[in-house]
This record gives sequence, structure tokens and C-alpha cells, in this order.
Amino acid sequence: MGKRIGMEIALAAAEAAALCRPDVIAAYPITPNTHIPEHLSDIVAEGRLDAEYICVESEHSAISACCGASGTGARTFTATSSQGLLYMQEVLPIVSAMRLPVIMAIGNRAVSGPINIWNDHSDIMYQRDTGWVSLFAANGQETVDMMIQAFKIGEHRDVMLPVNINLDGFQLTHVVEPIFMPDQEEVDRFLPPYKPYAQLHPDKPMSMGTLGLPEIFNEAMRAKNEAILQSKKVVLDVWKEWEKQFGRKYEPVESYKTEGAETLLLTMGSMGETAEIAVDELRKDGVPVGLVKLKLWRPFPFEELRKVVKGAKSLAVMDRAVSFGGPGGPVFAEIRSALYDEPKKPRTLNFIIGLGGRDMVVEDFIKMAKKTASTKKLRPEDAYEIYGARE
Amino acid sequence: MTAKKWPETWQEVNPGCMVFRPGSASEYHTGSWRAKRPIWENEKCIKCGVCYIYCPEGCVTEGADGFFEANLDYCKGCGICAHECWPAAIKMVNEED
Amino acid sequence: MLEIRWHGRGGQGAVTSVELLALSAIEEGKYAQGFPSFGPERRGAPVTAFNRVDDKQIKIRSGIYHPDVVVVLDESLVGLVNVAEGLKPTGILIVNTTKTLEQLKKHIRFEGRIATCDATGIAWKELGVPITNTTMLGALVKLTGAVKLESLDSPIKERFGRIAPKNQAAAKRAFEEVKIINEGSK
Amino acid sequence: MSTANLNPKKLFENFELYVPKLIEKMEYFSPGHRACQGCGEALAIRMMCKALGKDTVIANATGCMEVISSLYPTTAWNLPWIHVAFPNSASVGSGVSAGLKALRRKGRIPDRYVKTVAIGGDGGTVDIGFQALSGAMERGHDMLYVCFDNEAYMNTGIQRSGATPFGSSTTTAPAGKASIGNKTWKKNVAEIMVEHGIPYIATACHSYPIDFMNKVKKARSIKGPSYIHCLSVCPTGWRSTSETCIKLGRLAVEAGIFPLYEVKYGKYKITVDPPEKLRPVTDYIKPQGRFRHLTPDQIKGIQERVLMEYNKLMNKVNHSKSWDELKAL
Repeated sequence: MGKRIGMEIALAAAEAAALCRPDVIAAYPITPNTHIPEHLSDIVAEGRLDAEYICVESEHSAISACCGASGTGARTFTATSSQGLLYMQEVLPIVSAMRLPVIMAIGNRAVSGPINIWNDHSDIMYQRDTGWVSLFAANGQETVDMMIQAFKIGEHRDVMLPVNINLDGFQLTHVVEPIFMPDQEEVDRFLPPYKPYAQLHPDKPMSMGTLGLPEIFNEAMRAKNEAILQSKKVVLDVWKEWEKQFGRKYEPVESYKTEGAETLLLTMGSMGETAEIAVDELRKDGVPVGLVKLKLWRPFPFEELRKVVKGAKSLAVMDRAVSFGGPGGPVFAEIRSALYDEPKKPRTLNFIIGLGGRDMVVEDFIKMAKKTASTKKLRPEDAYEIYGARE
Repeated sequence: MTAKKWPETWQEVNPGCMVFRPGSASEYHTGSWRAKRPIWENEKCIKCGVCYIYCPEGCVTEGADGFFEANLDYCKGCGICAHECWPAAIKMVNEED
Repeated sequence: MLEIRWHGRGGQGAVTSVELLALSAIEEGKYAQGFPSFGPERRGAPVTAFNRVDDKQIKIRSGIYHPDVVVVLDESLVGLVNVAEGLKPTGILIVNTTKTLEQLKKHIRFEGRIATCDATGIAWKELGVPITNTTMLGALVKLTGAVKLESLDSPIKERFGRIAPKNQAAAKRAFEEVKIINEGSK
Repeated sequence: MSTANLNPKKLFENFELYVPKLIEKMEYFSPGHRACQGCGEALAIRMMCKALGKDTVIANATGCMEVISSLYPTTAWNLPWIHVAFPNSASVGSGVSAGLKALRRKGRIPDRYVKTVAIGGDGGTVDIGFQALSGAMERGHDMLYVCFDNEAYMNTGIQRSGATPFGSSTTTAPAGKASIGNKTWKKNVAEIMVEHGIPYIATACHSYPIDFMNKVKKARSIKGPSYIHCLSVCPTGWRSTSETCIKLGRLAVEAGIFPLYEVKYGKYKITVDPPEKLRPVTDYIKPQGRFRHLTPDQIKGIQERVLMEYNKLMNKVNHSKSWDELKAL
């Protein structure tokens, strides 16, 4: 049986990754994810995990080494943040196009410049369209659970895609908190050994990463898109199975006190829990407010989202990144697109919050909820704001 | 097995565009690139095999009699074999001839 | 919910303190958070670290601005940073020092409860080094009841191995020796 | 078959031996690939594969060889092959090597040795892939890296790279009234690899097949990192005729421009003896359009530099000691 422990979430993430018995780990240090690979190297050094640990010279090489290792049929893991993730970017769409289920933890951090090591979601948002399955954890428990789920999702024969698990830098990575850590036997029961679709081995020579001429490129991209669309079913199945075995429920779109809510807040990542407190307080005062938490970012859960926000009058989307010169934050753009064709839909506002580690307290969420509830008419130019930016 | 030149539908594209038919490039014949082709004069040939080893296509093969010939399905007519043939047993001739 | 802010200098082990306290509370079946201030400070710089301890699940993930407890690991910080900033009037300030209330009052504008403990002296005697983080844990535990004193034992053992008994002894002495020098107005 | 004990000089100067009798018949790099007529790089790849044999995995950088060999849904490769991107064949190779090692240890693949070989062109090696190469070699993976150096970015249309020789006209360092063409001297990555302290480094050229293949075999037998820098003539980019591909490689060696040597455990050794008196560089420069614009004075400058570099190498050949010898000093 697993047990309740106190542990820094980054270390717990590493423990969870190790429970999945990866064969090859390649990572490069960058704040704030560093404790994850650091602790994995400890686990390997202690002999608790039989894996090749490659101290690569860059993130680009980390993800490249994972590609090569995954190509041989090894279960592979890496972790990074911010600039490191951007340095990987060249390779990220290739990993998914090659259908290699590399698993990556991302300790989310702002993107330079100015250089800033603190938390927001701009790093992952630059990777939105790379074809990775993308999960967002709200706390330490979800981080651990998602790490293990990710291997099962990514390696599923109907998916064969890389998966990233997003945990907020510092806000999650550096916090010690209670976590139920499954034990090896439980994880082994949940996650079978990796059976690769193809392996680089002379017994059955094959080529990976071939050249796609225009004659097949549309078809190849369609195939990749179908794969990630289809992955949603697997995500849901894996989450159901998880709930059955571990008793913790996961949904692509989680709702908190949404029943009868006229105003909804929507968050991704660790700020959801602070927002819950705001909802509690507003509800105490009789304000009909609810909260929607997005756990699955790619594939985007359009259907589930529409269902959850349907009855609300207004919806405030909390983004943690800016799409410069664009329609607001990237999550906001997605939500609006999801609702565009709906005959009955809430009015949507966008607050871009907590950039580069700017703290958000309960009162901030209350303020935003009240503003959302009281905004009756919205001029297009007021649709989004960078919340709390001093004028 | 000769496959279709292209997969017709997206469903036919292998996951990751992986290719499970090693050496299948040989389905494509590069012989059409050639303007000149090599001719062996076996009387001059000393069977050393320099033509074989220096062929970038790997299309020069040794026959049962120990003499060499180029597989014209693939020979691009680069002329290396003729140029390197020490006893000058290979000549490049125009395709039309 | 109990919210605690620790003041130390980079390298003095404030982060270890918050970890040990969180682990002790979690081991008791409570809920807890321990986290550093996420600044770019390096060894020697004044740093802060934080704890939350509660019987219920802790959801809040923002920083701590109005702590119930402030622990100061290094008395030289007292005149340097406003250690009582945001401290609730009903809260308590625990300082590692041999100074008197009057001496402290020169720098601290806080009317509530103030306690002191000669953690440096204890650490010298028990550990042979002036590292006061585990020592001050004992003082904190005594004054707040955040966890039981013996709950510190196993996290300290896990963390310090061979030298754990010395750290446990230091915590125990601080637990016994810490004294309230100002009762405050309440 | 084994060519390990053959003397390449004898083989190709006297034709005492009959090559095809000795060389692996299997074509691991199949015909039908789309390389240019007379491509020295494709030829070198073909030779390398023959020397490596079946139990090999190739990690290929983006470049000519990847493009001409892997048009989906076909592949020219009869070996397991992976291509990911341009700058990372060395790091992809690191991963392949680590993956094979882990899976073999855990009994998930057959228990036999499989060599990982990463390959790239000069751009993918000396420029954009240099960091990945340095990292992979320094980390000591069991991996051979072979750079097929045709001295410019030929895949994208003959742009200058760090391996482009001085005075060569390229599309981004063109010769003109105010320019000699490329104004920098070739970056010597083989020597940089020597300073990585790896057990085996060699230079090679497809014009000396036995020498090249022997070096590949030696590198294959070393369980650790090794590096081969193979000069590969590109008739398209060098603006030379396709049939002179082999000859140009030979001239580069005979003029001392590209000496063939190896550094095994620190000890330098010339593997193909140059002529008693080096050929003048003009013999090499003349047949190539990329040098057509050079004046006699400029060629004289090149000649001086070539001799200096050659002497620098010979100095190492004459005075270097192996690691074992150095330990015993």
C-alpha cells in the first residue's frame, strides 16, 4: 500500500517518475524544475532505479537523447522549465510526429525577458501546438498521480505520443506538502511494462524520422492530429482506471460549486486552489460564483468545457501567459473558440494573472469575480486585461 | 513487395512515418538520371573490383565469371568507375548510342 | 490555520526548518506546507521561508503576508529587516537572542507577544556549530504547539542521520529554555 | 571477410589484391538513393556501412544524406536508422546508445553488442551540431561519430560552413571584386576531438576505402566514444566533374591538405603515407570551380598555410606519445 508522506513536490514528482521504471533519463538543470532530475539522479545513484541517466549538455540534447532512447524502445523521461523548454522547441513537434512517448515534467516558469525565474505558463503556451498531450496539475498529489498516468496515456497503442505534466514552478515544485505516494507494487499493477510499436534494432531494421514530401505531408499531419484527438478517450479511460485503483478522481474539466453559479472563474494549475477559497467566501456572502479547473490542455476538452459553463451568465478566464498582440491569453482564445457556435453562452472576460511569479491572493480572485459579475456590456477592447499591472 | 508510391489516405500513413521496409529505396530507379553509361571491355579487365568499390550507388556487381557490370536500373552515369579503372577497361558511352 | 514566517540568512537553514516542521506536522496526520521565499538570494543574504499548518486540507497557495508566528534565526537581522512586518497583533515573535526586551524594542515595532531563546548558545553547546534552525524549532513548538516536540524526532533523524541526536537535544533545550519576555496587550 | 591487416597503400597503388574478394558484399545503403551523380558522401556512407556490418544503429543529422535516403514511404537503409533534426545527431546517438545499453542489461533486447553510430555533414558537425557532439564525446557514450565533410552546406545550396576552406567560393561567401570568397581557414574538429580525450580519432576519405573502412572497424571495436572525420568530395558544390570524385580526394591527401591519420589513445599515426614530396596545392585547386577565381599569389598563401598545418601535424606524429607511454614516463 502506498502511504501518506510529506515531501517537496519536485522530489515527489521524481519519486513518481522512478516508480514508473524509466530506462533512460536525460535532463539539464534549470530553475525551478531542477530538483526533479536532481532527485532522480539520486535515486539512480542509490541503486533504487535501474536506468541510464544522461547528464546532457543542453535541453536540446536532453529531448534529443530521449528521442534516440525512445526509438530503441526504452521508457524515457525528462524535465525542464522556461528557456529550457524553449530550447527544446525545435525537437518537440518531431517527438510527437515520430510518435515517441517521451514523458516530460515541466516546472512552469516565465519566459525571458526580462529574465525571470518565477512561475507562469508562458513556457508551455509556446509549445501549445507541438502535438504533445498536456496535463496540468493543481497540487502535489495531482503532480504525482499525473506523472504515473502520463506514461500509461503516452504509451497506449492508440496514442503513442509524448506527454507533458505541468506543475507550477516554485508554487508547486518547491513546496513541501502531504502526498499519498503509491508503492511500487501498485504502480506496477497500474502501468504495464512498455511495449514499443517499433524499436531501433538490427534484428528488424527500420527507419524513423523519414522525409515527408508535399505528396504525403497533409496526410501525415492529419494522422498526427487524429492521434492526439483520439488520445482523449485514452486519457479518460486511464483516469477512470486510476480512480478505480487509487480512489482519486480526474476529469478534463473539474467543476467546483458550479451549480447555480451565474459567474464562473476558470483556472489552470495551482491557482485553482486559492480560487476555491475565494469561491467559498463569495458563496458565503450569497454571491453565485463557481470555479472551473482545466486539467487537460491538449487535447482540448471542448465538449466537457461547453457542458460545464453552459448555464453561467459570465465566465472569467484566468490566463498565466500573454499572447502579445493577440486576442488575450491563450486559454481565453481557446475558450472563446469553444463557445463561439453555442447558441447560449456566457459572456467571457479574460484576466491575465500572476505573470513571472506575481502573487495572487484570495482577495484578487474575489475582486475579479465581482468585476466579472458586474460587467454587463463588454467592449471588445475590454475583453482582457493584465491584472494588477500598475498604471 | 512493391508498395504504392504514396499512401493514398491518412489512415495508410505509418505512425510516425516509420518505414519498415529496409532498402526499399531500391524501388526507385535512378537509371533515368543517366546521360552516359559505362561499358566494360572484359578483355582489358583484370577483375580488380575498383569499379565495384568506388560506385556511389553500389550498383556495380561481380558476375559468376568474375567480371563486373553495372545495374542500369540504378547507375546514374557518374563515370567514376571508368575514370578510376586502372587498365581502362570501362568506357562511358552516350545513352543514345 | 497557523501561518509562520522564518527569517534567516542564506545558508543558515531556514528552508530546512520549514521542511522539518511541515514533515513533522504531516507525520502527525495534519496538513502542512513548507516553502522558501523564491528569491534569487544567495548565501549570507537575508531570506525568509514559510509554513502553514492546519488540521484541514490547505488550499491556499499564495504567499504569507500576515503570519501568526515569526521566527528569527539570526539576531543581526533584527535591526536590518522589519521582522515584525504584517505579524498579527495576536501573533508571536520568537527571536534567537540574549538581548533584553528594551534592547529589542529599539528595532522592533511590535506590541504583541515576544519570546527569546539563546539558540546560538544552545547550538554551540549541543552541536558545536552556531546553526540554529533545529534549535529554534524547539522554541517554536513550545510556544505554538504546532506539533509535538517528539514529532520533530523522526524528520530530524531522517535529515541529519548520525548527528540527529545532537539536533534533537538542541531542540529540546530550546523547548525548555525559550521564554516570553513580553506578554503583549492581547 | 576482414580487411584489417591489409596495407591500403599496396592495395591501391599496386593492385596486388583484388578488392571485391575482401569487402563485405552486402549493401546496407541501397541503390535508389537520390544523391547526386558522383556523390562522394553517399559513397563514403556505403563504405562505412560495409565496415560496420549488421549490428549497428545509425543516428543521422538532417542534411543531404538524410534527405536523399529517406523519402517516405521508402528508405535506402538496411540498418536501423533514426533522424530527428539538424543539430542533434550526437545527442540522439547518446540516447540510442543509452537505450540499447539499458534494454540489453534488462534483457529486453537480445544479449549482443550493437554499435551506435551518429553521422552528420560538416554543417551538422562543426557548426550547428558542435555542442551536441562535444557533449556526447565528453560524456563517453559508446558511440562512433562520423562527420562526412564536403566543406559547405550542400543540402541547402553550397553555403559556407566552419569547415569550408579558405578561398573557396560559396553562395554565402562568394568570390567577387572585393572578396576572395571564404575568408576563414577550416575548423579542425578532429583536433578538437583529440582534446576531448577520447580513445580514437581518425581522418579518412572515400578515395582510400580500405584505410577508411579499417578505421571504422577500429572505432567500432572501441567500447567508448570515437570520431572519424571523412573528407567527402561533392562534385556539385565543388564545381568539379562527377568522375573526378575519387581523384580529388586523393589529391587532397597527396597535397597534404587533408592528411590521413589516426590518434589512438593519444598517439598520432599517419595511416596513408603521403608522397615523398607533397604535391603542390594547385594540383588540387585547379580542377575545382570553387577555387577558379584564385590568383597565383593567393594560391601561394594557401600553399604556405597548408604546409604549416601539415608540419604541425607531422610534429605531433613524430613526438606524440600514447597514454600508456605517458603514464610510464
